Amino acid sequence: MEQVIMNQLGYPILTTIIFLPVLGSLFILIMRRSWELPVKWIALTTSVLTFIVALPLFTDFDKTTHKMQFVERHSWIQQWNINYYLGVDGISVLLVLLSALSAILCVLISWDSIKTKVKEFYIAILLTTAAMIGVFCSLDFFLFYLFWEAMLIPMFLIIGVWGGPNRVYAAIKFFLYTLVGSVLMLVGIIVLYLYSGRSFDILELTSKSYPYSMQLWLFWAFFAAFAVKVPMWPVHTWLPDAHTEAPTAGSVILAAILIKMGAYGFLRFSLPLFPEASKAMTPVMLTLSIIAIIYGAVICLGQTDLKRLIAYSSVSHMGFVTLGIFALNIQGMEGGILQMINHGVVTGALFLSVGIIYDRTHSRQIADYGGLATVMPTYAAFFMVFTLASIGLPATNGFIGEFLILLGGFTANKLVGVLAATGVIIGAAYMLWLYQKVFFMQTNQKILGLPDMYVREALTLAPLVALVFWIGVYPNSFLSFMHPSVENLLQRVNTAGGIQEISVAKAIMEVMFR
Amino acid sequence: MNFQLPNLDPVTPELVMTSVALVILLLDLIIKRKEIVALLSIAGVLGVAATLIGSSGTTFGGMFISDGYSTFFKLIFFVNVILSVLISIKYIAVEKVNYGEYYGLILFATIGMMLMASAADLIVLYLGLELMALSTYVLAGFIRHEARSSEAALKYFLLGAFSSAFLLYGISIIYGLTGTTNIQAIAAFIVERGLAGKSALLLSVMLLTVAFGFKIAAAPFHMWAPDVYEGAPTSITAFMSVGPKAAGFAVLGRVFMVAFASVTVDWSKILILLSILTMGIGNVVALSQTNIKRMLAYSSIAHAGYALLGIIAANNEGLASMMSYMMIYAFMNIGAFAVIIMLRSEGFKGEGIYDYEGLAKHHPLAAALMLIFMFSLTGIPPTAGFVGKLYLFMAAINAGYTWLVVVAVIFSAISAFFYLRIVMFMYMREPRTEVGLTTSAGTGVVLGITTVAVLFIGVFPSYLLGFARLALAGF
Amino acid sequence: MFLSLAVFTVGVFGFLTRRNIILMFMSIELMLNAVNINLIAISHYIQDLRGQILAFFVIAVAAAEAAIGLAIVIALFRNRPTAHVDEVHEMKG
Amino acid sequence: MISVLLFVYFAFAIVALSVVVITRRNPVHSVLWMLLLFFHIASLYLILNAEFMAAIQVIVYAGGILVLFLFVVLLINVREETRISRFIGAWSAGLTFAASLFIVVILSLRSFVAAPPGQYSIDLIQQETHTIALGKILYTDYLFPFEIASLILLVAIVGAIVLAKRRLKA
Amino acid sequence: MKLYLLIPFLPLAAFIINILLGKELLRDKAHWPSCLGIIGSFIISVITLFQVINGKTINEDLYTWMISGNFKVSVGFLIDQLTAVMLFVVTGVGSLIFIYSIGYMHGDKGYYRFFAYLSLFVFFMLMLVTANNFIQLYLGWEGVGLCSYFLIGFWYEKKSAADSGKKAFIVNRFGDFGFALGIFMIFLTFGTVHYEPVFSNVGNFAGQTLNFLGIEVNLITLIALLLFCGAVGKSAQMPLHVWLPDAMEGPTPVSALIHAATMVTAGVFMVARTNAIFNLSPVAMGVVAIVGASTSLFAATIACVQNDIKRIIAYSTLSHLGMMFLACGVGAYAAGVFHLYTHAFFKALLFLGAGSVIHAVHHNDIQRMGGLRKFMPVTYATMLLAALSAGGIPGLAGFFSKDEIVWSAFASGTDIGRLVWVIVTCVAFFTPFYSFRMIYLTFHRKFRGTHHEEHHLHESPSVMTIPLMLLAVGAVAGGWVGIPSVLGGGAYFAHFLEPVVGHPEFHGTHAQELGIMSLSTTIAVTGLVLATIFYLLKTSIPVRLARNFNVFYLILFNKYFVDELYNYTIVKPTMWVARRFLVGFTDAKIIEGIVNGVPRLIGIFSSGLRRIQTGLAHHYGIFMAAGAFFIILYMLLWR
Repeated sequence: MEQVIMNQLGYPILTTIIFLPVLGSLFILIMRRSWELPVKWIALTTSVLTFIVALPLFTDFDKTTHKMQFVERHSWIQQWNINYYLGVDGISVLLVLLSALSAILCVLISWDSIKTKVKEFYIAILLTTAAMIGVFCSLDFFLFYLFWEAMLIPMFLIIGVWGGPNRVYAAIKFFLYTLVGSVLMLVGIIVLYLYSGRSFDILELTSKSYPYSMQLWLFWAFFAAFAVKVPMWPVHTWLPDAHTEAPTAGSVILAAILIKMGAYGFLRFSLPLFPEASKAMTPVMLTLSIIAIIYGAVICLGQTDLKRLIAYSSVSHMGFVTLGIFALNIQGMEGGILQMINHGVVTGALFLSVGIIYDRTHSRQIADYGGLATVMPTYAAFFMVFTLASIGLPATNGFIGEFLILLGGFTANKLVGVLAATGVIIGAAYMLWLYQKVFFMQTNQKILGLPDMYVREALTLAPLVALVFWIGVYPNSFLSFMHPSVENLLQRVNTAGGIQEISVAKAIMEVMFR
Repeated sequence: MNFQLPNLDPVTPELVMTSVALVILLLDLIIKRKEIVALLSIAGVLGVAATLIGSSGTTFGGMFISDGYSTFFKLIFFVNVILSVLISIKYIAVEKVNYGEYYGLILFATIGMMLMASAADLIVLYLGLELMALSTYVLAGFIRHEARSSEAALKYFLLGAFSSAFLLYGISIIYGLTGTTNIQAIAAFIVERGLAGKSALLLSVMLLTVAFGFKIAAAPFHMWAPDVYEGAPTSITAFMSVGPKAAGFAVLGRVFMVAFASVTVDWSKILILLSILTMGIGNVVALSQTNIKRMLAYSSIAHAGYALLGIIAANNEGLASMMSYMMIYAFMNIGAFAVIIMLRSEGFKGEGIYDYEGLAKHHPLAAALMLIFMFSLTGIPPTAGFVGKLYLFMAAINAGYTWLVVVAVIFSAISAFFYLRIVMFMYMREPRTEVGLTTSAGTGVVLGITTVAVLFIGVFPSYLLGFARLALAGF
Repeated sequence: MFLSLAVFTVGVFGFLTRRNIILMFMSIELMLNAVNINLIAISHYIQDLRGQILAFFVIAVAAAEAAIGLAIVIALFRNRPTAHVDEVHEMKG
Repeated sequence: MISVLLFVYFAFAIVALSVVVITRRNPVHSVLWMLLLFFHIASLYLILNAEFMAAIQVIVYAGGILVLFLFVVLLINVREETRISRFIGAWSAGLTFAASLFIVVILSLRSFVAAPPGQYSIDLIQQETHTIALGKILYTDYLFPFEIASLILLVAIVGAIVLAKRRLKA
Repeated sequence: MKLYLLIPFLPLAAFIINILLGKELLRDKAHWPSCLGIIGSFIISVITLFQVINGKTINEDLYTWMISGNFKVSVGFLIDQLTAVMLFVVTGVGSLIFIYSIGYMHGDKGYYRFFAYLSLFVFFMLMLVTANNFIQLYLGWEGVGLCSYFLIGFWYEKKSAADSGKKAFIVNRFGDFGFALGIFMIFLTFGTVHYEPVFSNVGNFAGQTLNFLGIEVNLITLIALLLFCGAVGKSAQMPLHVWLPDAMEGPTPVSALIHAATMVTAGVFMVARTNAIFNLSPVAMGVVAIVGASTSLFAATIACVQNDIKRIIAYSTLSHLGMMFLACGVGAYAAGVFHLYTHAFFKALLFLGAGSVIHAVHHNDIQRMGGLRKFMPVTYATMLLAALSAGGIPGLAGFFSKDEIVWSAFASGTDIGRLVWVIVTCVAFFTPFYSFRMIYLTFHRKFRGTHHEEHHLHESPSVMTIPLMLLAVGAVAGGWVGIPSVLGGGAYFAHFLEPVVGHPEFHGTHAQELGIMSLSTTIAVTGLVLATIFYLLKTSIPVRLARNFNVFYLILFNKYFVDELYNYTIVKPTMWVARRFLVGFTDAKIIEGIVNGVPRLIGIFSSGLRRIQTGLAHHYGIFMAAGAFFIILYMLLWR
């Protein structure tokens, strides 16, 4: 127990923030389906409460140590030596907060846009939130997998029930895609469990060392799960459909949190569990990341659908994240983590914004807009901020993340740095292209006389704007969380046995023929 | 002529059960309201369950053994029978076959299973199997005015008899080889005479495999299952999909693990083959089904395939996982069938999957429950199905069959598709026809029990697991 | 032994090929008889009566099976007047 | 010597008869042929000095089961089978697998070795009659299976009635 | 509270006030915060300038911005001679332009927005010049780019405006791409991105080589060139010059402030700032010189045939920027900055004058102007001065700075120096030529517009003309601080900057210097005269020329078809790949093909296997027998 810090607070904070939403959803469950307003209010209060309760994670976090904090540990399933084991460190704490925040936004943005099955919708949203937070807090593999899979169910429904015209296809695609990935991970988990003498304790497992061959194929087993979630090229195709068809709140959850789970998985599991394998696979991972960055960026230029474009831009941005992670140096990794937050904030915000006009026009086609800036100036301003953040303009959060990642990537391998940097150029190209098509030029007749943002909507976006500049101008308040954890992680990876990097082809071979 | 009554304690459950069954048969003649018969039989079963405690040991010259293993399975059978009876009460009235014999036969079938579970002698095993089988044949054909039902009965009967002939042939060869039919004795004999490698012995093993494979509906001996499941009364389908399967696994476990312990390598090879085939056929063919009972039939075939992993692992952990899986499967499967039965109403079959379109709109609760069961069958946490699968996979991997487990998880991912399809229909389509539900106290209770069980086991499996381990303590 | 095996095979063959339900039953009965021959022969050779006991039970069960089976046939016959199995395939796929 | 000859005769007769049985066009005929077959089998049992079994064979099968068969045949066999083929279309497949099964089983049975002789030697059975010997075991060691068998028969009766009774008042 | 902090943050405050309150409260008073803000920072800059002159330079960190491992950046300020000059130029010229805009933008519905953006721009520009590390430089760098994006596309309803803004931003991104890589290299090499340690250590790395993307290159050269990429983008040098002419879509004050006086010179500033690095790499220096010179000539030639008044000035800007780089390229950073300083005045003046003209005639086509001299005398006078100054007529600001450049190019003694000297001498001919072509076509001869237009011709309000006059003063007298010693001047400017940019060693005598000076002067005068002949006296000549040398004319008129080149080599292919290949093929066909194909395959299997289930008991039996057979066989064979 000495490598963790038990929960310093008087109350079990993590449990509370995980189960508050569950509690809320139970409340909603007993509501009559006709009482829509109470349902909404309960959902709102629950999410806000959750966030407030989660705040101590930010304030009371001990930034001087890499150890797990706010740890709770209770024996759960003795037969399998499974514990109810929660804790956060510098890598996960911010994601937890982000999840809590995004819940509020999702509730707010869906206030008027969800008209059918309101009750079920908010239940699903809250449950998803709980599962997401759970994923980031779990220190026990069983618990982790429980949350990891459990979140599929409400997400599946959110996309499939309240989504767009092609929602069913998207929902099933999303579900199967991710399921195939995670079942392979399950096998990997079991193998680890048995190899390590029956322990699901993540910390314990990550402190052991495993034979190289085993590491290698376990790495790929986990890769299957995480790569799909991230999503890395070429398993990204579920994302455009899911993001596009999902209701706004759904897209936000997907973009802001769910796809972070993959990157988080790489950080929390792949690297510390299989350091040698990770090292050996770095070329592959970097290559895939680069492909994702450029591919995702270029493909954006060919999109005609707002949400689809943003979805593909997510592919590109997550490519940056994985690039940073597998640059295996401190700038890259911290950049990667920060970029996860940034992408959560910015892309989440973009989806919220798109949702705002979608509620007005019910069209996602870029061609249906134009000259919106004259119709909805305030909205245009908000959108501009997020656009700039997304193209990584200095003084916005996007810059900090991308810059650190590129720096890390460049340090790791010049070519990688250069190629990744081209992604930034294209990024600017498509975002500005989008902005121009939607907001500039002659006002499209279809959108004349749309009302500008309502207070509720402004309130939804305001915190994100604040975050954009906060991280952009004073990123240390976030970076400082990561230093010890990241250093510790890197040290774990770098001190691992010196298996020098092997070529992509060889890596594939290694996996194929074992 | 010295004859002393053998020790009867171990067989108390069976004896009580028998008497209950007989009483039910008689009461049926005087009681007109069959619900009472049903409730009585449930009460009786509960009573029997009570007698399970303290009934352990072997008797009748080692022909009958009552140990943790058998007890566990008997519990499964009781769960199975109680739930099935509960969902039957309304259903058989709807089907206009509200006869008391129904319950009697169900009880007899259960007795058969109990005997199989605790048979220590091939003769007892065979007889138990026949007892179960015969009753089930009749039950399958219980809706006499319905051709499909009779057809199901016929097919089930023909093939069942066929398979039991194989069983007998196998038994006869074993008997010829070892001169005994007692499981323990066979094991001992095989070892002492070094029969391990003998093809004759293996032949008999294979013949038994055929027979048991038939009972658990493992490919390629599964072909009866879809037709029979579809044709038989839904309540009986529920009953059959759990009871005989569990019983089959019980004997499979006991015979192969005890009698043929010394030739594990050989039969495990075959079983691997079967399990892959079973999972494959079950999951894949289920994709293209349009009748939900049929779909669940294939899904139950697939689940047999998963459960075989437990046997293949060939160690206590494997058995424990298999047992827990059977228990879990009993809950989630019967739960699903309970929902299906609710859709059956006068003049409306409610078996086509399209009848489920938009169910969530008018019957959100039923839809939600079905959703839970479907996800549980898929094996998504936090439902029991996940725990069960996880345990099986653990056992198999621990026994060194990682690749097999990989195959299994791939198939279970495929299976997600057709379970999801039901969910999709219920939630993401507009209802075509106004579907009325025939709710009843019985179904309600069943749904309550199963849902709670599925979720509870899903989150706190330790009790079940502990019990399974305990049951195998003396195995 | 081989005798019984031969009979068994014939039974299998009959079961697999005859279209008349009754004949299929008979084939099954044949198989059972084969088993019985087997058992009794063995019990004769190894001078042990248990085989015959088993055979005894087999006969009993065979009787029961016959009863049930024929009952089923009759029930089916009520719904669909045929004695041919290959006309009984309402459910498939 | 005689017994061997008899055995051989019966063996061949039985096989031949069984083939005949399943190949008859008219079920009634096959039932009758089966009757003959059963008598042969019974007599074979006699050679294997299992008199009681022989008796049972005759009584139960010939006396019971076959009669039942006959009833049912006459009851349901409305259509004369002569017009249509008596085998199903895929009979060849059936034949193939039956034959191949036969072969593999023979192959695997080559390694068959009989278990060591038990205590019931022939002369022992001779001096106290077969019936008594059998009975002793049946009602002592094998009491339990015997009971089960009775249950099975009960179920059979009930089931048969349930299924076959014309009208059930409900 | 450190005073100098107000310099950048006053405009920032102005921006915030305007963007928040401008729309509802201030409306047409939106100029107040901005103007006050910039004038305030101008005053402070002047104060700082004098402090610096008294030798008090500042270099201190405000707070730590980013820290990650050994990578540590702080927001900090470095105010030395170079910065002081830039501060003076930016805020000074800026203030005038702000005031001018009050009149120019009067009544525009985006009034508040305009001033907000301007203030924001000034903020970023000041951050850029006062940065004491590369990251902050980069911040300002991108920031000004952003504001130029906003301001170019200020009238966003016009597609062309929106397009130009986007074009400017993206083209700049290409440069910044190299700039960023340069910063990475600096970090990798020096382990820090702060000026002071970098410049002090740079010597230790001289001559080191490293393998960059498979090519073995000199480390310093690499860094220098990468940084220069940024400069090329920002200062619109070839081949990234294409955005600047289009940028003229923006309001004229914007062109004056951003695309003449300040932003575009950021590149020059950066090169001068990092002279320590460039000095160590002759190759890089050569590249800078060549690029500058060629751009200079290239732009000058184009300027001769354009008809859009603003574009003419824009190309002239390109040309002058080229000269500045040229100066830097030959090591005469002081000269470059000096020209930057003078150029700020006369070019801003030209633009504002043009603005005032456009304000009157409401279009940009000089062919439809003419004879405006009598309608708007002030504008005419000031612009004339500006043109003279730009043309390098002795005595005026432009003369001194340009002359210093010419001389240092010649005197640098290197072959490249000689080469660029030749080029710059040619340019010296073109500059007055196109300047006066413009003057003549605009102000002399008779008005060629419609009567309706003629009826509305008027001089601009004083709020616009006063800045013009003030700038004119600068354009005339601004250069006197740098009169070369050979003309008895003190060359104060060069000496002032020496601590920062050093002093190039000259190989040449005073005699040569005078010779060069007179030569270029005569050439300039020739150009002036020629322009007079062509466009005032014998106006038929240019027409005939155009007809006879049609090809040249077209090439020049179409700016050497560079835009088209890029369009067909970069833009279109990329779009094709995006639309047809990635969306249409890889994603839709290959990946999705697999993703959807596998389920479909399973489906086919499923329905195939389904057919086995015939519903015939026989077949089931056969399958059982077969199964039995096969497992027994399997057992027999592989036991």
